[in-house]
Amino acid sequence: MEDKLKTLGEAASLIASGSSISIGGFTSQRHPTALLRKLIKDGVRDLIIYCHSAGSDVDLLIGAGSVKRVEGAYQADGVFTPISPNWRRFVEAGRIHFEDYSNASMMARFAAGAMGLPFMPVKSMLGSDLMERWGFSSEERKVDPEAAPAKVHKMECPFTGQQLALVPAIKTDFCLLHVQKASPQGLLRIEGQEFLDVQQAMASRCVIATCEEVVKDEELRRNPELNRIPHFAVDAVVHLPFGAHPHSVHNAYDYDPEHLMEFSRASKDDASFDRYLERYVFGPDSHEEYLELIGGEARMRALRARSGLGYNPELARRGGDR
Amino acid sequence: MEDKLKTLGEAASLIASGSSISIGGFTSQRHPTALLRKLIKDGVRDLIIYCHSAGSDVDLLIGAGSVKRVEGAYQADGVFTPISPNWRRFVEAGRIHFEDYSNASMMARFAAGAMGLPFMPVKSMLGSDLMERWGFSSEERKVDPEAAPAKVHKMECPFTGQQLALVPAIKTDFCLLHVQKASPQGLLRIEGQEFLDVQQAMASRCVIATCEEVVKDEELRRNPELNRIPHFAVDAVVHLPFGAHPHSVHNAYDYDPEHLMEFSRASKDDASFDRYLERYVFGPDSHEEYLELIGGEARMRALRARSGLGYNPELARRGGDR
Amino acid sequence: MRAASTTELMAVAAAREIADGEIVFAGTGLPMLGAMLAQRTHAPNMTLLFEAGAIDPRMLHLPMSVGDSRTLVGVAQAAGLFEVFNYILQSGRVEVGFLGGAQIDRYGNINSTAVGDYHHPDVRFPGSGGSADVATLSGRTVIMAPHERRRLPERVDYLTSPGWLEGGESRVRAGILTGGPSALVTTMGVIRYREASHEPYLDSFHPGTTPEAVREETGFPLDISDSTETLAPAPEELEILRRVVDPEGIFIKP
Amino acid sequence: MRAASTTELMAVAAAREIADGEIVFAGTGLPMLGAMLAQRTHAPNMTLLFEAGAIDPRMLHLPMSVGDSRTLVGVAQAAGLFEVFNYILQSGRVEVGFLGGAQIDRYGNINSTAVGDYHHPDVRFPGSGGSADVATLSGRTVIMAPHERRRLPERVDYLTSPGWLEGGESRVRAGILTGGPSALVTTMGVIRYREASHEPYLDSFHPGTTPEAVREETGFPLDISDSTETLAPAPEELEILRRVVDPEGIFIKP
Repeated sequence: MEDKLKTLGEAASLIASGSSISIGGFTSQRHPTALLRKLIKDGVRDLIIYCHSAGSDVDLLIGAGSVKRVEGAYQADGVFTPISPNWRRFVEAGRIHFEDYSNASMMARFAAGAMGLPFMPVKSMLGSDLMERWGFSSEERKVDPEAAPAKVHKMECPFTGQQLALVPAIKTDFCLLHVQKASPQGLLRIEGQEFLDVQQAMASRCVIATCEEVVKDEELRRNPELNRIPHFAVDAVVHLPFGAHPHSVHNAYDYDPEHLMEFSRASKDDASFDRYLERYVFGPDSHEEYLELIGGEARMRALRARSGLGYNPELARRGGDR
Repeated sequence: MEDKLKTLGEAASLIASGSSISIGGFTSQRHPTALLRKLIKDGVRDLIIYCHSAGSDVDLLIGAGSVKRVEGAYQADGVFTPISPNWRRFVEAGRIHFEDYSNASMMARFAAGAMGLPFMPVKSMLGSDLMERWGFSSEERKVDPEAAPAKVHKMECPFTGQQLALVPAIKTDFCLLHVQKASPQGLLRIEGQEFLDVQQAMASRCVIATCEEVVKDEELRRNPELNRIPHFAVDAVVHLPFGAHPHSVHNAYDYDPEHLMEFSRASKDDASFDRYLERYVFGPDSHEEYLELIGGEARMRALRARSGLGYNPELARRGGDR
Repeated sequence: MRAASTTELMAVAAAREIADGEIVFAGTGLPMLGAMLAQRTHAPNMTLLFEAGAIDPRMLHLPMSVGDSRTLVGVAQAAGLFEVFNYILQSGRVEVGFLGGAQIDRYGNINSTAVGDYHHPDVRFPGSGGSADVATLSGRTVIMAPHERRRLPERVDYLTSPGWLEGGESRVRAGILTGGPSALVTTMGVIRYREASHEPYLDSFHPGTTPEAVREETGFPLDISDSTETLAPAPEELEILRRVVDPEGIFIKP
Repeated sequence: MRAASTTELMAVAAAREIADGEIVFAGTGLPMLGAMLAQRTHAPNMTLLFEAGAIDPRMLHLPMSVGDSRTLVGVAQAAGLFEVFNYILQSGRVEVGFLGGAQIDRYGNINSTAVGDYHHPDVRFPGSGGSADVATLSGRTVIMAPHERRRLPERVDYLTSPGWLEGGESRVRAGILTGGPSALVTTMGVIRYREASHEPYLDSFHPGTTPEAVREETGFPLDISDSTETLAPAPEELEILRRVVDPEGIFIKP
């Protein structure tokens, strides 16, 4: 079987400006953040992003001016940043296009894409402005080949008469994941919550996975109940320990409260966010240099998960108060 | 948390004649066969069965005269019985009601029930007589509260214009499973293929699981990625080693070719199948007596799976030729 | 023992909305405090769910968000959004859902999206997340919010998560066949909704305020005639909240 | 070395329908022999799928059915019907699907349901199983069947699994946007279908028969003008089939 191991640079170079992408993980967890930094550094722009509960993964791309449009449900880093600051700033200033769904309806859209269906029915959205207020008009949709022809259709069930919302499938050019374990052939194992990674991957034409650990294919195949995404759905694997920093990876390391708060503070305006990008994205020449910059071995040790818990119970988490 | 451990008799007594049920497993694998024998012995009749690829689980119930109706996709025990013999005999003689779907459309019907949706769209069934020929007419459906109001609806996708089949959700009174491990509280672990057990369970109002092994809840919770059905969806757990015999249980034991061929031969007419029932269903006073009858320790040893393979590579499988 | 802070009062009030044995869907923040407290007091058999994939955890440390690894301690299943939303929430198994929001209106409709025009908002919030789904599909919902007049308007600017919509039968008419808000727990009191009309009324006001003060800070008409003072947290509840649920002071400031 | 039996010939012909690297959906019986042979000869990088949940096994022993534990040896994922049908088959990832059937008609439509009236059949078969799904959703299908006139009628009694329907564009008109039968491998030869008309023609006849004899045993018009003799199995292919794929003689009688 084909070896799909790539360097970070090789993997990032697959993604052209204007691509549609989805990003694995959930708020502050298990995002392929090192890969996103590389995309920004490489000047990738005009990304169309499909997400559910995003955090400072998408917010980093927004702040870097790499995003044209977001279709999603949520932008926040939990207690660290209850509203993703670049998201808020860019939407309020009219600097990106956006369309709002709920998490369950975005889940259904990705699931439809993964399942080869043009839509999924959901009971959510009824009675809500999610149904009534569209991010893009029917006219805008007509000239945008990437947009679904309608945000949602209301339907009466032909069996029961009950009302349902039909939401259009998502099929992205790329799905970018960070997982605990991958084989060189692309078989992926996820520990802890899957979030929506499986459906996002199966709804994408090209899947790129960064991972904490590269494990032999035969080794992963010894526990096939634990594997989540088949090798033939994955196009590139990048070995990138701590590749999700400042986000957490279950069983590997915790989120970095200091860095997340620094990110949040830096996002107050373009000038200060440019300084953040200069320091953390454009400054380091490699992922290894980035890890040195954020505190190297000592910081990584401080974040490392305790075995049997999956996170670090000793972590100083009240970064917001410092 | 509530202890849901029950005896086989207590669990079987929950199920009244006329109930709708689905049965876990696939052709000759992981059926709760001991529980089915108990239902027959207890005189449960007029069952409405929803299945996908059933084998001699459903065929046992059919041969015993316990089944009123089957909605499903397939009735065979693989190479042992390429057509389930009682199924064939009863259908040809007009002795049961039936309606045909494909496996994927039955999967979609169970998934819809599990997901709280009234239907699921599928791309299967188009152009096929599965779409055109109904087991029960619209008139029969009107007077049968258990039947969906239509077998299928054809639909044009409001987003893409493509044609789809909408299949009605299934919600059963009971789902009967056999799994490798269960906690007394009802948390279930499945090893090997899940088949459709998860969706069948979540599409049921009452789930009864027989299991090879009862494991402490805390123990199962140590590997939460491997658990498949949550405790709150399960109503009764029965500790019943070899409870799937003559069917296989991955990592526990293989199918029993001799018994499956005996079943097949016995199914040629009512009289010979009555003798089979007399011997294996009505004869033994308990599951333990049944196990003695089929050969006791020696037979169980011969079927036992080899660790690391999940089945017995030494099994004499050409039962059909003997 | 130090008297209860408003945050603590709200967490205790939230916990009391949970009956033992119930299946509970909780979002980030105060609902987690309430759920963890309930699990450690009167509701040891409740089942907690987080949309990111944790099913029935026995948490040792307060999570910073619903996706936090801390939600996986002792969990029955580590699953994902697909399983939680489909097989548990949409299938109707969730008995009570806890929600927050930037604006809550007269009929318990929630705005977590934007204040001002949707396309060019004055303030943009994170968006629904699972809020619209939980509000639509739970057996009942409990909403938690700071009590400020501008946050409790007659009508939300953007209706993210359906409450009783325009009151009366309007929720059912919109096709939502179950659920609806049962309580709005604020920094000043607990608001509930009349049976058929779904008009809000003040059920209790927190110690230190008055029914009139609550009505004054509310942007919609509020019937205060049936209100009594909120039952103060018991010392054990406060003790568990401070020492066990949030000893790190993530939400509860010492 | 003993000459190839008809079963062996068919298994080898099936194997040759698989190109290296393809994703292959196989049902119980001969297709498994063909797939296991292909994996051990010219297609080591093929991916095999079974609807019961086994994704990409490296089987050591021939399974008795697609649900057999033997399909789990060395497997990439042990999943279920939901994952295989939705995420792999319906999403369009399967390149070739192998099917059997009781009747196969002129346009490669399959009947696995009933001969005679649907409600009161003369002979009842097991039903579709995944056949209708694989026939509808694979990139192409290979059908395997005994060659008997009554089994190859002009039109199937019950159309379980769509082939080219009534030929021409009828499959696309029925809403099936991809796939269709590419070959019908029988005990007498290999039938294929013309490009636009989808009319059947004899591509090859097995050693020991003639094109005319094949046409004689076929219940629909069969163009035999382009036929050549089926390439005999190579000794290595037979060796692997007998010694490695089916040494127990489950399908291949010694």
